[in-house]
Amino acid sequence: MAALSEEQQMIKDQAVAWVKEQAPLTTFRAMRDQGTELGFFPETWSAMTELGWSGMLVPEAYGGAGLGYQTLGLVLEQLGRNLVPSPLFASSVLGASALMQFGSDEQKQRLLPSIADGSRLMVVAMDEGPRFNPASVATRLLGSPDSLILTGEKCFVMEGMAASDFLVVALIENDAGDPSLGLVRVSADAPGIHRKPVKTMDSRGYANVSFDQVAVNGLDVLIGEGNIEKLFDVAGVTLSAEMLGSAAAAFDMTLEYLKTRKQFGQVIGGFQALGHRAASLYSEMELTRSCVEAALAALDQDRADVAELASLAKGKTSEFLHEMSSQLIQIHGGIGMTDEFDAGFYLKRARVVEAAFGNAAYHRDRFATASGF
Amino acid sequence: MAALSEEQQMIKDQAVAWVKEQAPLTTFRAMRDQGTELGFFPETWSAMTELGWSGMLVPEAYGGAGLGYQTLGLVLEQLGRNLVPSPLFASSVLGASALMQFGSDEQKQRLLPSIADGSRLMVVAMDEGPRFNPASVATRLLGSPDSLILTGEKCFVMEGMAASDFLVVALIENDAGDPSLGLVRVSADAPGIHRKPVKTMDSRGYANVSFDQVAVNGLDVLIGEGNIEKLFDVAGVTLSAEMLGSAAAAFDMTLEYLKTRKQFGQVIGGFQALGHRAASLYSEMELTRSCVEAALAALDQDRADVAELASLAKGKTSEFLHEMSSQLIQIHGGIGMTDEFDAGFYLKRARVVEAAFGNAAYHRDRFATASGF
Amino acid sequence: MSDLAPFRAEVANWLSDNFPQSLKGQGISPFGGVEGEAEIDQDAALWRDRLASRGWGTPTWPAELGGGGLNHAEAKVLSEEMHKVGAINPIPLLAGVGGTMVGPTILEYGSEDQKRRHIPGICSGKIRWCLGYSEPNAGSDLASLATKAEDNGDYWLINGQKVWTSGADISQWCGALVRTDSSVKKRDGISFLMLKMDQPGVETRPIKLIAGASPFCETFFNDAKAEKNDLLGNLNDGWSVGKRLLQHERASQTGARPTSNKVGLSLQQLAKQYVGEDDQGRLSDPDLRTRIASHLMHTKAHGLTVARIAAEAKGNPEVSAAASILKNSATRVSQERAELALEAMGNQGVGWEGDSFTDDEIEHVRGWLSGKAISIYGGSYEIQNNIIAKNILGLPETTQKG
Amino acid sequence: MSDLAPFRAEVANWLSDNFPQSLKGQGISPFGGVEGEAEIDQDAALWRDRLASRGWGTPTWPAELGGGGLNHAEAKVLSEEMHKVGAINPIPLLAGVGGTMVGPTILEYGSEDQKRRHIPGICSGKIRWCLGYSEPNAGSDLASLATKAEDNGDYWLINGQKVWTSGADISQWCGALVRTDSSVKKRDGISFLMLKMDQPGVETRPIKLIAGASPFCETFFNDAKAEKNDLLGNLNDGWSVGKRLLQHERASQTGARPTSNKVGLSLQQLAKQYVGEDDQGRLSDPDLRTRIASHLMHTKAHGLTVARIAAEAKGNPEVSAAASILKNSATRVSQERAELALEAMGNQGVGWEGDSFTDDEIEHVRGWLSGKAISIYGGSYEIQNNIIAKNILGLPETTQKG
Repeated sequence: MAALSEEQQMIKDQAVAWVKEQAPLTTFRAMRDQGTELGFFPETWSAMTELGWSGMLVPEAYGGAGLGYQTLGLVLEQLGRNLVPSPLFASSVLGASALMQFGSDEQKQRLLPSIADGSRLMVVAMDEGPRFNPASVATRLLGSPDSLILTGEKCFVMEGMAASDFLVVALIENDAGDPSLGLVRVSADAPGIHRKPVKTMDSRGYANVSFDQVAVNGLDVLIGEGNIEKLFDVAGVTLSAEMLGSAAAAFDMTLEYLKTRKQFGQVIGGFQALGHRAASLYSEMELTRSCVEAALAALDQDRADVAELASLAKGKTSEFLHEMSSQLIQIHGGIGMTDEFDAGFYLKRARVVEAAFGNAAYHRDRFATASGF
Repeated sequence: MAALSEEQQMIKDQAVAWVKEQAPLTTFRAMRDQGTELGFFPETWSAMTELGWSGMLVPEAYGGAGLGYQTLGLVLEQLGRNLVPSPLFASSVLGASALMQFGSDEQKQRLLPSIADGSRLMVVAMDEGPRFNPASVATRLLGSPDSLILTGEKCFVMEGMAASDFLVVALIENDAGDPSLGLVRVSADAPGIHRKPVKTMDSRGYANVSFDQVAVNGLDVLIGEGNIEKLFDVAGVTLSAEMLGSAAAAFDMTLEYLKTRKQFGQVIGGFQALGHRAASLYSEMELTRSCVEAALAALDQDRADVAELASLAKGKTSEFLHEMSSQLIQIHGGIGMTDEFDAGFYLKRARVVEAAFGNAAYHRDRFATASGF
Repeated sequence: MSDLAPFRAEVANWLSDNFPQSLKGQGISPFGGVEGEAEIDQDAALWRDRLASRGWGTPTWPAELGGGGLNHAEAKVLSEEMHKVGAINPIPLLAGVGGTMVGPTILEYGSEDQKRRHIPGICSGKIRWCLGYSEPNAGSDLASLATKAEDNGDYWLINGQKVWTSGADISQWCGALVRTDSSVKKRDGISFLMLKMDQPGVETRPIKLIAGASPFCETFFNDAKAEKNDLLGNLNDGWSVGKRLLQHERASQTGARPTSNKVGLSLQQLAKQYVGEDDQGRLSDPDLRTRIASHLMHTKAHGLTVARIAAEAKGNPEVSAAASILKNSATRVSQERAELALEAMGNQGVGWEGDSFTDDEIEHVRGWLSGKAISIYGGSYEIQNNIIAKNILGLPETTQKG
Repeated sequence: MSDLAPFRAEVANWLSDNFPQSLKGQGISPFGGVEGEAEIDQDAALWRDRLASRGWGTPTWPAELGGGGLNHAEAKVLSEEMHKVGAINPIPLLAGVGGTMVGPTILEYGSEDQKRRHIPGICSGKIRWCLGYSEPNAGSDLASLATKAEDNGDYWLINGQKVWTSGADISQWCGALVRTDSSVKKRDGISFLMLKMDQPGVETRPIKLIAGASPFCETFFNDAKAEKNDLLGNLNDGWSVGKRLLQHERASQTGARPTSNKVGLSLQQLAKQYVGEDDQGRLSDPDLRTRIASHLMHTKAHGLTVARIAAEAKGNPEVSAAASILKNSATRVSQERAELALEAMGNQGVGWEGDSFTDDEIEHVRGWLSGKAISIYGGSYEIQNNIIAKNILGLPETTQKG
């Protein structure tokens, strides 16, 4: 980023220090070994809310700090470095953004303050199949204004077990009877909602959630004016910031190993084939960083090219983290294959976030369409 | 190839010796510098016909040697090594194959012997646009059986300036009036035919040819039973054999340079990044060779998987020659950029043959379709 | 070529009399394979012993040592007939690296005494071997190994640590590279020793991998002993012996293996299942379709190359310099396939456990993870490229500076 | 930030008075550029002299030496206003490497006398410079150069051969790296000399390249002479001077250049023209579409990175270690684009000359061919990777064994 403001620098320094001291990979490993259903330690989340991160995006008028996506990105990148699990992304980034984008003032007043203080975990439920496909939503809100019923199945809902509220992407009929995509808030413990944990290789918390004739209050229907794609752009860009952090940590581990591991009488980084590979990876990382930073800035500035930059950022980070996590293992050799070493965590996490909100191929297609061909 | 027969070994040895002694790159360079419209030296062609190469494919009953595609491939590979220009491919391979596949016995009797002795240059005219697209043919043969008229425009016809006859791919109406693709033979000097040389970067002979109300004898219409795609499979596979030869020569030049050029006090092949690149290129060459040999064998055996193997061979050689010719320049550095050195000839030739009869992307698509997805 | 029909009939007859129908199509699981299941049910033991009694578990090995004494053509017939009736040869699975690597090397380098003592056990399927090669500080640079064997007059005394000893915890014997002279150049002071695993000085500890449990162990030697007559090849010539053995390994790895026995769908079928197809039957994701096509073309090219190199060797399964090319190519086939399958499966391709995923889906993920080792073990991708550059292309060695 | 509006108005006024309308949109051809056209028509000469009289051809250089004395913000305004009226700055084109590389290096390393003697000529656009760096046996290993300069008391006597001296045949001066001490380590015996090209001891011979005619020459020095006071920097410190100069070169190459000025279509427009589109406006070849998308994403990423690194340097155009990253990335952008355009054009993308091809088509082919040099000159792709590995990542040097 060109130059950080004093406040941004402070937030970044704080995140660097906190992640290093309070959220080392040993914490993640302990969580994984315990096999908690939540996919994070509640203490971690408490600490993060105390640092004010849960309210970073929420406007001051609704109890947050109103700091914007670029500043948030600084924190997400640090969390990505140590693969810190928490509901920050699902609720305080995506849930909050959805409300800010689609909510009425009444809805914001009612819901944002508790998201900002971390007491409410507002989680967006989107996917209905194995691959990200926002054009294909079968979940529907039906009935008359005073008797609305939500029915559908959502899968792979991030932090779905921890959620207190779901924001469900559904087809909602307008007055003319034409369905369009909108969001419906329901309490996670409402009758008719069933959730089941999904055990993924990144050991985070996901759930498959079914909504079986769930009664919905008319006040909880969010229609807003925006295109729902824009919400997924927010998701893609902010997730990219986290992914960049993971990739950067994987690069640093690899570089360190290249400088210390000796074979054939010299450090292996002195073998030109490996040195050049490191140079290529570093160059690709620099290019990827530029895309992520530009996309975060575009979100803050609500620019017209958000969609293009979001696909660029998510596409590039997906590709780079994929390659970097594979090279992390390859260059570490046998030790990289052992569970005792941390490399596998990055590899496993990489494929999960790659698939979320559109993989590299999805975003190449979208970028091409945006470029008119 | 697993094991050459005695005859094959003899033909191969002869080709190796002839190409080395009689068709060095200096001959090609001289031809290029003179700017001959034909794109080859007639003496070269005479020598090749004396060696019997023009009749290799043609069955003995029609004056040829009836040796098959695998044996022919041994010669084509050697010709490819030194980029030897001649009408062998256009007439004795493609023209002859077209007649063998689509011709009636009368047509074979009348035309094959003169193709086999090299006196007739029978050239297939196929392309009508910049990209290979056999599904799109506008050239038509119209009229009644005793008054047939051919009309259309063909571009980029190989050896089009040297041709004595054209075999024109055209839509021909059957008795029911449905058009299907077939071949129409016309003499190159027939009234209504206009040809114009096309000056390409590989300095070979091509022509754009227009057929303006050309009268056609009913005996010269080839319908046959086969699918015309099979003719393009023959073209793709045999061209692949030649391309493999060009790529192998480019590899050998590169390896030689890696072993002799010194920088920083050692031969540059000792730099691991370049050594590994050479290892990858060599491995890819071995894989490509297997595909070419398998496809040639499939042609000889008229196997059911010819289409699949043809796309494999043309796709793989297109990719490999592309990469190999680029690396030929890159590894030679500045000297590779000079016209005085031969590397540029391979680079220029590579892109021309890559585009002919379907590039790598075309054959990936075709291979996928053949594999049912 | 001699007429193989009588032999074929003999094999068919014998199989019909001796192969227990209960094992038909059972795959390798009744034999434990490398997955560690030690029990062998009754029929499996019966089948193992019947096959071993003919020597057909190691069909081309000398009959007087317990092998089948067949030539390659006959061995091929045997394999075809067994395939026909759904019979699997359990001996190589039960013998660990004994059948694929140590045995062939003993047959080449061993004394008559060593052959008599070790080969029959391998042929019987009752003695499993493991290999002591890599060490924590000697991975790709294997010649740096530090595990030491001292000549104590009556026996060799061994001290040191090995890693990646596959199946060490269930093996009876180990073939180990050990340092027998520290005063000379690294490669010139290494010997190949054979030793018993069941002795007080040997301790094994399984290694958990990123894909979960694994057949690999760390193996510790603390005053472990080996007989004086269990040195394979000459003293301090273990580098040649061990390198030759690795060529057998590479040769056995050159065929691209399917990600798993249980995952029978072709990659394109699998992709269609998760991604869908358009009205012309093409995969709905054209970007992925292109990359799968490219992968399948490489796979086909790899298979054709394996066949071509075998044919060029005229059926003689010599290990050749081309093994490094095929190893890297097989690695690419296998790892690419796993990555493409995962990509196609989307969120269903990131499962670890639990009933939100099918067994096949989880098998894919685990196979993808363990497959990351293919480019590391048995000579890494980089080491194979070094070998190609040096041994095939004649370029200068780039690793030998120390 | 100071108010630039008055300066902007001044520039606009001056341009309206001084920029000949006949040159509007003429591109670089009236000025010859590197293509070798020596004639400059009257208006072009007039424009050159008017611009030089304000020093605005080299806007940030000191006014007392013939530059414009502007700060970077003002220079940006000047460039914007010139762009508005379609005016091109001919001075860097006319001065060859004088404006982009030699000049900035003289301003850093030169004595006051050297600045006074050389800078004004560059600012005037009347003195063109070339560079004598590479030699037949010193390409990537530049430090091996053998061209020798001997101190003859009154002058330097130069003997040897250079290659790839761009524009040597039309330049008045040359900046050359020469060996001044053969007894020390290669890099420690090199000096940077400036010498006149128009003298009996200098002979140039143009090099024809694979793309056709070229601006490059072989340059032979046979007892050529240089003034004693034309040594730039210290004796035997030419390696530092020359390296610094190359950083200026790299910095000037980091922006991805279009394949040609004449080829204005975007890659996706061009591809559509040749390949066609489906009913949803997508390129008809989905395989090519995917690769063009990937390329355009890389192109965008490259542009964003150039901007980011500039912003991080706070607008100060320092040459940074990132230059090697950007050089390789720009190379990829440029070479990939050329290859993709050729592929899209099919048979129309293989033309050499004649009216079967449009000028644009032939321009694409020639540009593609000359573009192969981008990864070779100015520090090859491999050398840039060496620099990144060593200078940015701190890995050991891999080339310095000799």
